[in-house]
Amino acid sequence: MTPFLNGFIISLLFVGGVYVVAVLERWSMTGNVNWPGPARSFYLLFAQEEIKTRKHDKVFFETAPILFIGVILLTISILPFGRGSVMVDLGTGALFINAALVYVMVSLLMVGWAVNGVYAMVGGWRALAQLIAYSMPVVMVLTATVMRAESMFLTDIVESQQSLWNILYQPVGFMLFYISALAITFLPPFDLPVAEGELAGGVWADLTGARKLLFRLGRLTLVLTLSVAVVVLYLGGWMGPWLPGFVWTFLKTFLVATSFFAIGRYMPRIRHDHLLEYNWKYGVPLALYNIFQVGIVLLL
Amino acid sequence: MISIQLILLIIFGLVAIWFGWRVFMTSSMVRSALSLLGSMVAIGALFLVMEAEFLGVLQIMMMGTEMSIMAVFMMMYMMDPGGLGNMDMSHQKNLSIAAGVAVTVLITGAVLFADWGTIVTQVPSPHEQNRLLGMEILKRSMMIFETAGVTILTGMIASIAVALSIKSSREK
Amino acid sequence: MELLITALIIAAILFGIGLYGALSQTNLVMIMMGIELMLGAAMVNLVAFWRYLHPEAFSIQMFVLVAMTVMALEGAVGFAIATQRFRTSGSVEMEESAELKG
Amino acid sequence: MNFFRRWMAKAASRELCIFPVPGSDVLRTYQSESLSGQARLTTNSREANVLLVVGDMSRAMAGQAAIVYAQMPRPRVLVMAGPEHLDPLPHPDVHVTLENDFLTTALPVIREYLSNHSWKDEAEAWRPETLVNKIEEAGQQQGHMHDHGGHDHGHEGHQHGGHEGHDHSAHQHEEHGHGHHTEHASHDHGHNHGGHDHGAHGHGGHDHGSGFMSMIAMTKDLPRSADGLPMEWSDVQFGPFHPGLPGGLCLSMKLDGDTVAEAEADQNLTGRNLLASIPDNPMALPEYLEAVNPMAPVTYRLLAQKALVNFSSEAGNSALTLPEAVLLEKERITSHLNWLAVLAVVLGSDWMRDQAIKHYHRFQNDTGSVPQLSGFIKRVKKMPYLKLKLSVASHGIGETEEHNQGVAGDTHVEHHYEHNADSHSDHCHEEGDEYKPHDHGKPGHEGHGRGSHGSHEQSHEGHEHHHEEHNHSDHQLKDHKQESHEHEHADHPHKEGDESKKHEHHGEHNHSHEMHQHAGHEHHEHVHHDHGSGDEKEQAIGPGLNQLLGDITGPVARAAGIEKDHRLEEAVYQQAGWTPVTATGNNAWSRLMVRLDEIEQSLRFIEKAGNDSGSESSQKINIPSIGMGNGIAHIESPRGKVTLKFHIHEGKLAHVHLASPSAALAGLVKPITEQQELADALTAVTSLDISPWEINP
Repeated sequence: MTPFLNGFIISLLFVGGVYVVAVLERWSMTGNVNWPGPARSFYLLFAQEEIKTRKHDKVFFETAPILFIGVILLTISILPFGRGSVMVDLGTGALFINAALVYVMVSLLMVGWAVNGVYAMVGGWRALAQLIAYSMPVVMVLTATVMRAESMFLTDIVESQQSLWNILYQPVGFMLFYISALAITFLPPFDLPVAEGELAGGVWADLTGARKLLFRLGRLTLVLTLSVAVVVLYLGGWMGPWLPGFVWTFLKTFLVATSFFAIGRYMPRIRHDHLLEYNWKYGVPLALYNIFQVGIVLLL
Repeated sequence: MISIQLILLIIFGLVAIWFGWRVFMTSSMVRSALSLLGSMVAIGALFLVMEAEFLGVLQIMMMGTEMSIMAVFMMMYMMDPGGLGNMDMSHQKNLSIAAGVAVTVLITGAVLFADWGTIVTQVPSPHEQNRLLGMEILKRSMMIFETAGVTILTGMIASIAVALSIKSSREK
Repeated sequence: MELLITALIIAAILFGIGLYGALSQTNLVMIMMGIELMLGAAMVNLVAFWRYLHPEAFSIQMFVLVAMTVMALEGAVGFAIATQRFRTSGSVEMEESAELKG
Repeated sequence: MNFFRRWMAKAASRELCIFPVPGSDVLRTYQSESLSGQARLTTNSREANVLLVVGDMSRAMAGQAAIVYAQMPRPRVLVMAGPEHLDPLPHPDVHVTLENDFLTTALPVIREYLSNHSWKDEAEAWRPETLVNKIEEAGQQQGHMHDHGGHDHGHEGHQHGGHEGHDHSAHQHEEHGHGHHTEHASHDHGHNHGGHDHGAHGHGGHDHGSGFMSMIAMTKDLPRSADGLPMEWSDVQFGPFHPGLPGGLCLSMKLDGDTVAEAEADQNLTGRNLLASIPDNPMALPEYLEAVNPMAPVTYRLLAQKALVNFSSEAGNSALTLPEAVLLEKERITSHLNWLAVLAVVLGSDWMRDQAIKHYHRFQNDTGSVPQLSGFIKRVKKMPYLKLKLSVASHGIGETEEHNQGVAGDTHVEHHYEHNADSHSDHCHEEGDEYKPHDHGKPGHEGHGRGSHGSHEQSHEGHEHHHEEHNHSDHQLKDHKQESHEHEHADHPHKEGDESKKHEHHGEHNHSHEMHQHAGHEHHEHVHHDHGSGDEKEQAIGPGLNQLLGDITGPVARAAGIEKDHRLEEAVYQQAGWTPVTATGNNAWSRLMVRLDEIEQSLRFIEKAGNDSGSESSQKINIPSIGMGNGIAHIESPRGKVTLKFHIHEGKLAHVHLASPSAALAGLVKPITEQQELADALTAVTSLDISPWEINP
């Protein structure tokens, strides 16, 4: 297949994937899978009136959604979906994932601050604490995968999993990356910044119309992107018998995304002090141990 | 001759300077913290333009976290973080302007009149750079990196010791 | 040659702005931002030298990493001092910390 | 309307997002099955396009609902079920009579209205005038920046002002002329650190330099938080329609960052003056009391019937018959399930919420399946991380290790409403925000609710440590540690001057009744009420907090290990060999466990009673038309022990006096949420299961 056709199919699949994630999110909230639901709420958000709160910070109010969506689209460009099909094969691909995710936090902070409301404010600080905390294990665990592949190219990382997938090679790393991915996308067990029950929507409490739509869409793409990252780094990317590469990638991504939302549905929200305590006291040391363990296994 | 690299360099340089200038011009403190973040990202982009890819990505990543924390501290310790009262928070203005301008002129003078020798056009590929940088760190300047690590440790312990209110914990 | 010169001039201007900020602001946190800007300018210089003069000498890149750690450390210790000042005297304004002169 | 807008209207109208006022738990009592599919209940007024007002409510609550309505983005629909018109709210677009399952009839009407009316050009922005003057007030105090909170609503106080020429196709209109944003909100800039604009302080030490403002002067009067940093606290109102709290309950908190420095439940938002308009004919009392607490109607009806039977038969305390006990237990199950749904929202577990709602509806219309419910309860108990998450709100009433059973156990504590119910009505805010103090000389104090709800606390003589919340301007209550109990509580200069009889406080509270001087309740001119002017009190036994627990009845007390359950004194339960469920954890988790075990216990009780349930023997009740008499009755409602006392004067109801557990529970809010993280504080308050309707009916 010509690279163009390949690329076109992948982008179609990606957009479809985002819609599937939207349906999954609605399932985790309401318990029943209704396919037209997300589309309808998409119109509703479009039809809504734009509301600006009092004394909002004009600069941040406008830039935050665009920064949020832009950063996530950047992350997609470096993820390899198939053997040859990656938009930008960045020399420091692994590091770039985390570099982009930090700006998810910055945009949440911006929107939390710009809206000039206490709920959004508290949501913003929670997002800051949570995303700083959980991007530390992500960086360390990424170095472990880079160590195995001896290169930062994501394509090399996938190639290095030819013999044994990273999920079996470094299970501790996989578990940490999985939990951190949940925390970075603030999905239900970690949805402190946008807590429905406590902060009535937290950081997004005050957004309406197109801005809210951008954030909603951005978060769905973020969930899909991180699922693809989990697949690429730990579940052997496009490797699989019979089917072409990118079909495997999307299949595994679908499984990972469903597990994200399943955890969210059946667990209560984590407490703020536990959130930070588990990360700083157990997450980061475990990540360091993981690097140590992978080093030893490599040298054996 | 005008190469793309020069154009990009100038663009990102101007962006960095404009954000840097706004840091001290805005009355809203959080906006100044995040415009410092903007200038740091522009500096990261400068690194990327100059093909130091690892450093560029690292700079962009690190500065994101650091400047957000700075924004938190700005809010805690500034009198009016929202900048709605537009107070003027500076003093001895003209002295500092004079110092800034003098230093800039001095450096540009040195830059223009120094003889830099031949400019190298070829640079190893990013992959190669990472490997060489790794080798460099683990071979020749292992010592420097160790001390950097230890200084970070002492810095952490020192800042915690300073920040905690030991006195009040004894009272309770 | 122009590439190196433009990069160095940009760094010089950034350094000048940083110096202005560090000297003109009354608040400790703002002064720290000035210093961070100056360090950023220094890093641009280093990378420019590495790229255009000695691309094979990676000790420059390593030095940039050390400069980054200095930046982070300076921020951390500066905030610790600011917290302590704020707790004892309720203000981080430089004007009001005359008693620290000692 | 052009084609695109009509198509957009159709699409939007299929997706109904309903924001229920005063709360989803009240709405559930009027539903027979959960509305899955046709419409969604949202927790955030920004997402909603339907504002559903359920049942009658006080003027203050309607004011809050008006703020929420103004906050909803257009296109929106205002639906009222029950009342024709509530003062600050505009005329409802859709009106429905309030009866069970009114939603099934209302939804198509709402959908039809939304799809072709709400997009008309004349759908103009609407702003309640209470908010308009708040803007002016905030406007001219431009310098005065710090938060004068108090009246924002469930969600932060933001209003949508004129929206700029947003080009979304739906409706292009420049309403109320001015293009720029006239947003109006109660908050200044919401940030809560050092938000003081120096204008607010005026007296800042301008010692050096004109423009320079010394920071020391600004931060010297700020309250020091736990870590010693003088940070500014922000007043936040977790208002009456907060998704995580019971509908109608309004918490006003002082937030230091996101730890709660001080939290209080507003006591007078839900008052509907019900007890003011008491029916003369005593026989109408049962139906009447059902309206008092929509969350537990059956319990209150049984209570009224028991009181009437007591009054007429004079044969002492008439026990519950078996069918009545079965009805009571069924109500307990549905009430606990309703509470579990609210708790699940604050916990953030959607599965638990959906299951709780499903079982609630099933058991409400008696089609519940016992094995499924006990299976659900088992899974809730085994939910991962739930025990850790709920081990919160314990230290608040934690140190009850030596909660001397003696003191708490025997005293029949009814203290909430010494002053008769009527006086409630006259001082709880007919005048809306402006709380006219009960006119006995207490100088009028401005509109925040402290003044009148302070008097509720006052009447809790038992709670010495409540008193320090009083910030009545008129009498200086020394802020006293719990140990030192002498607080010279300057007696209220009663206008009428008749000194209320002293009655000693909580300890051996033998509730020698205060003397009431009241004209008949018909022309309830001001009724003096004794609100327990404090006097010297003997040393409290043990830390003040277990007094606190002494007044609490119901699951919260049983979760703290105190076996207080009125059902112990009911013959029906003794025959069935029933024993109260208790736990000793005294935190949110043990409260959850007690309530879940109670559900299972009630299920067993109903099953056992199911096979030998006699006929509904209604004892004959005759009301002598001459002479006077008092009727009294107690019943164990799902939230605790409720006491009804009424006085009949020549065949007509003289006054009704109701002591319900929620007032004491509301008193618990402050100690429980002290220095807690925001989310834990909200979980703690929800775990108390306070029914705001009971606080001041």
